[in-house]
Amino acid sequence: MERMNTLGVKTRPLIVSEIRKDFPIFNQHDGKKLFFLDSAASSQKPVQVLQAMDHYYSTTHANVHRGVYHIAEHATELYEGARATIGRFVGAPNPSRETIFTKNATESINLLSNSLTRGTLKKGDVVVLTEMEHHANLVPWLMAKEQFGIEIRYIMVDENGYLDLQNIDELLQNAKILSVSLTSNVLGTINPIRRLADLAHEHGAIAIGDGAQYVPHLSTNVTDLGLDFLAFTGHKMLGPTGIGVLWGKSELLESLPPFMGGGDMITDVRLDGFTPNELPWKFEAGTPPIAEAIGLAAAVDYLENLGMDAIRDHELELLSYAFESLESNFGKDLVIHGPRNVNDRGGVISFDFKNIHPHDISQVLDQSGVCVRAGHHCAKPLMRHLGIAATARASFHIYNDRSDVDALVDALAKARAFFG
Amino acid sequence: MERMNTLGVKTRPLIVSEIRKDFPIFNQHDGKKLFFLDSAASSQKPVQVLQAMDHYYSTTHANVHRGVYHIAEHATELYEGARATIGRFVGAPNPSRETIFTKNATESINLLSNSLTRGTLKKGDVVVLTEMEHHANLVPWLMAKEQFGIEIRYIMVDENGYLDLQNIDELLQNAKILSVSLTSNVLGTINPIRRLADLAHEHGAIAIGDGAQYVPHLSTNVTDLGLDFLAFTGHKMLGPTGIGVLWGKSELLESLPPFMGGGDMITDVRLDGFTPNELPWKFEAGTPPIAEAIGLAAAVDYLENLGMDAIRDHELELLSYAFESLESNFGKDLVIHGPRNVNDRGGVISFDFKNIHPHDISQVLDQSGVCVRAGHHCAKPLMRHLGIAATARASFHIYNDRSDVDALVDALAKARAFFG
Amino acid sequence: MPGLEDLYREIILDHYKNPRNEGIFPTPPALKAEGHNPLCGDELTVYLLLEGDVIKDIRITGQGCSISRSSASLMSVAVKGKTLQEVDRLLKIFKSMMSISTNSSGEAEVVDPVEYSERELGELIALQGVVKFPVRIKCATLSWNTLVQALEDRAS
Amino acid sequence: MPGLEDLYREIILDHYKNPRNEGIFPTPPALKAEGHNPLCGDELTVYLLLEGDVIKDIRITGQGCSISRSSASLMSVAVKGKTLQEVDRLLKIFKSMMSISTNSSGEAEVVDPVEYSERELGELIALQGVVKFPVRIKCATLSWNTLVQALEDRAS
Ligand SMILES: Cc1ncc(COP(=O)(O)O)c(C=O)c1O
Ligand SMILES: Cc1ncc(COP(=O)(O)O)c(C=O)c1O
Repeated sequence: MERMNTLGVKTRPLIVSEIRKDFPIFNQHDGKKLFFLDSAASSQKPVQVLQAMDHYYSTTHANVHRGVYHIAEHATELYEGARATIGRFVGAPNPSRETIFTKNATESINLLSNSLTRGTLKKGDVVVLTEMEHHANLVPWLMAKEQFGIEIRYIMVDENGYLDLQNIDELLQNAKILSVSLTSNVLGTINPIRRLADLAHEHGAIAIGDGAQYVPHLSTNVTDLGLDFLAFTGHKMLGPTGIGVLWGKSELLESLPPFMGGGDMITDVRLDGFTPNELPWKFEAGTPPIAEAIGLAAAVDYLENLGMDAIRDHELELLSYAFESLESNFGKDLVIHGPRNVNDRGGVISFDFKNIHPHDISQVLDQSGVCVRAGHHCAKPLMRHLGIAATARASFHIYNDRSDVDALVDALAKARAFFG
Repeated sequence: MERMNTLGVKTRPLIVSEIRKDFPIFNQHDGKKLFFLDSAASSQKPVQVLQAMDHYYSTTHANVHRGVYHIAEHATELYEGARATIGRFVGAPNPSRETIFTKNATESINLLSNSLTRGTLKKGDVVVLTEMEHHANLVPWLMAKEQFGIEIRYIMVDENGYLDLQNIDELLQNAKILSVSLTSNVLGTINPIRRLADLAHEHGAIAIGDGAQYVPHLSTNVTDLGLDFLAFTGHKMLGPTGIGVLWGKSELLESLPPFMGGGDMITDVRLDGFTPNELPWKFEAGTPPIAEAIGLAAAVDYLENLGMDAIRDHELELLSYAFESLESNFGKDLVIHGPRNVNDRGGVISFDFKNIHPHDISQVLDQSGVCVRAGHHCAKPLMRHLGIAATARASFHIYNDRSDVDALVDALAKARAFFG
Repeated sequence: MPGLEDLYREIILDHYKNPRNEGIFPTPPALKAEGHNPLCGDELTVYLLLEGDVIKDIRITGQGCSISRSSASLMSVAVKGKTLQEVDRLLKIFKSMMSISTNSSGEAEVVDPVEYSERELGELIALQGVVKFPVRIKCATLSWNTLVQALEDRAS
Repeated sequence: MPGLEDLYREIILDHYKNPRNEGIFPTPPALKAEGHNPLCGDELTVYLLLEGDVIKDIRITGQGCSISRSSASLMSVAVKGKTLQEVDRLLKIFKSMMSISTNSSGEAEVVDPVEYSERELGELIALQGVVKFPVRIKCATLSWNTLVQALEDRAS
């Protein structure tokens, strides 16, 4: 069975009941169903990913890059093969050189803020961010500001949860860097990244994308998006913890000084200095997350096998269903933050519910096996903008279907009865 | 059966045949025995470690620290519990506050070089290292030198592979930091860390230990060692890749500025600045290596169950056997680097063999299933000191026994016949 | 898994819906301290009117979940009119009740176990069930920590 | 798993034990370039004496494993007396022979496959087996890359 997605591309619909069989966490035999609606914080892992790592550890583990013996050689091939797979997944023109493994998206952005500031920026140079950024795309720049005196400007968020681009040309005046999330982890807003990147380039600025919430859910091509750098993280895209990715244009990566120093990132070390290695190793100091890279490549295979367009279609369908269902059940008692048009959103729904504190919502929902996140979602400036301290947030991935939304609605009804 | 170790402590000898059953890589059914003598590069993993991670992913995975629902709460408990276990393993007085998870030992040292230089050091301040350091404990300081103009001095290595401490007081004059490996990954030398740390303190300097090759093999107590900071890495101590550790004294950690910025390491973020979090989270930006911490805690349990003193006894016994066996078989054809006294060594044997290039040695050995490392072992300055470009290196862990040494000797004899 | 009724006792819901001693006092004469829970964004401000070593009156404002709000309200009732010594004893008892081997953040907040009778705790005992929900302990202790801070600021 | 004899052909061992064209030339008139393999520490220096566009003579010094030393020796024999065009053709053929889909470092060194006859390769064909040991490819290509560097330095 095929259907057309919004782009007119045929996709095979996800069969969630089959998908859930691949995820051990949904097959625990304690008799309680798990309604996991917190994939924006971290996704669950299919058995294929766990097996890829176990198989690696059980047959081939050795440190990479320096061994002549066959398991070390094979480990290196698997690690570098994972790099190529993951680079290709985001459309990297030169996946083997431009894909850098870090420990999470946060390190990817710190690498950039550190290397770019030391390598390119001077006191007073301007970095443009947005009010809806995750702390991962705020604090590294605030630290660079403290240390080097750069100036930070913010694109504000309008009342519908979109970026307010009225004064964008003014903001980009003399900017050296624009760094923006592709999808907001709170509002769900999918930002017009191509347009922003083009504008940045017109002003001579570098365009950085925080793809932590985008890459796991939508087909990604760094060239089409017009980006110079893209950061994302393994654990939100069915991969293991302990691994993140930075993709960057070769010319730019080549021009930057290294971030951390140590083994593998050098070609020579003397008592008085060192010579950095070639790309991508220049940015990978010490023993890398080998098993994690292999696990993430297995996750990418899993996602590609389902098809990123099919995944997007599935999430759009769920989003629409959730919007309708929440509205018809709770009307004005429940306020969803962010764009009304689901096509402008990732699979993330942050909401306020009847003055019930998000902690209490989450607690009551947990009693019904419904997992939602409650808090500031590492976006305190955005929270201030919204005038609240916290929200509850439900988010989807491939293993969710309407039954999760129904469970959410039922549990919310219980919470209302309890605190009402 | 018990025996006395050098300290007069009774230890239970390791039963290697039983231990090997726990390591899937030694139980592959391709009919070839694996003689893995490269644990100094990275150790193999017991099934207990793999199962701890799989069990976590299969039952409890969720992002830590922010979730109210029960699996997130349980994930947080497991993660923080792992921290306490690992901190206690190295004798941290306050394991829950002083144990910081990084991605590897290299990041741990970069964290220090970065935060200490920004926080404490000024141009011209002196950092004392040694000529035998791994690049992980050289390049971060060389980078700090480039950026901040600190001065680096080196303790030299004498002809027997020991640190030359004759001019140590001179070297420590005005020093702010001393950073030294506890065990050399090339020479095997176990350095007199307590004495060095005391001397550093007398001169008002901070004492940092690189325990990457020590913690996996010897009972470690940071207080007894007199250290202010200790860096080590998971994958060399039966743990997974993707995790490293930094232990530090609370007062010092508190006085340092954070290294990377992002989620979890803050208590507040505003558009114009941020407030760092308390210890240990202040130094953990973004989603941490959750499963990896849990895996490393399982590895620590495994090691403690065998007993670190028993492990040390086992390695000493193997070292002695290897020294004798290599000598009696190859005489002057084979030159072992580092101390002659096995009591001063970790389970690492670097050697030159009859002018046969280490690459060729490793290649021929691989044909017999014997895995040794060949190269500069990320210690180029030491290699220059030794006047060679590379060595072959055999190293031990708990799953090795005399049969590994015998296989090494047999394979070396073959190499000699081949290239002789 | 412990049930909701362990956490949300009737007294708690009552104090949540009808918080006692809500409001502010001008400073001076009142002592004031702000507390916040960085993980969830909860914020509380505590105002104290001292007379000698007696807490003559107390006001609390802020935003937070049912546990942090009701705990603040319960605390305000419990400490009003008490001497600082009595408050100190209550604090120790409360912390002792809230202490578990590892709390959710794994903090080894060393709390000396204190012997106490239920009578001493009064209505505060309604918060006992929070211990079964480690993440929420910080919610319950926020107001007490803020109170301590207000008193400490005065001391210095 | 490929066997040792795939790698260590007799010709290779011969060139390893008796390297041809070992030594140095004064510079100038000789061109000179240093190459090294950072992963294993191998170092080579290549000296070239050109006459017009012919490599009149060549010397090589350095340290390295049997593969890198014998490859250098084999190269020196192969290029001596050849025109730069002929050398360029040999280089392309050699690189093509050494190319595999991913080498051990995963570098996507894009090498255009070249059609060639075994006759063109001559003794160099002894290095064919190296392809089965991806880690060693860098050893075999080090001398060729250093040669290219020497010629490029001249061009600039
Ligand atoms: C002495 C020493 N220090 C530091 C390291 C770095 O460890 P990692 O690569 O895990 O960061 C190593 C291992 O390679 C080592 O042997
Ligand atoms: C938009 C966004 N950016 C960055 C991050 C940071 O990812 P990580 O914690 O894996 O570094 C997250 C997730 O927490 C996120 O949602």
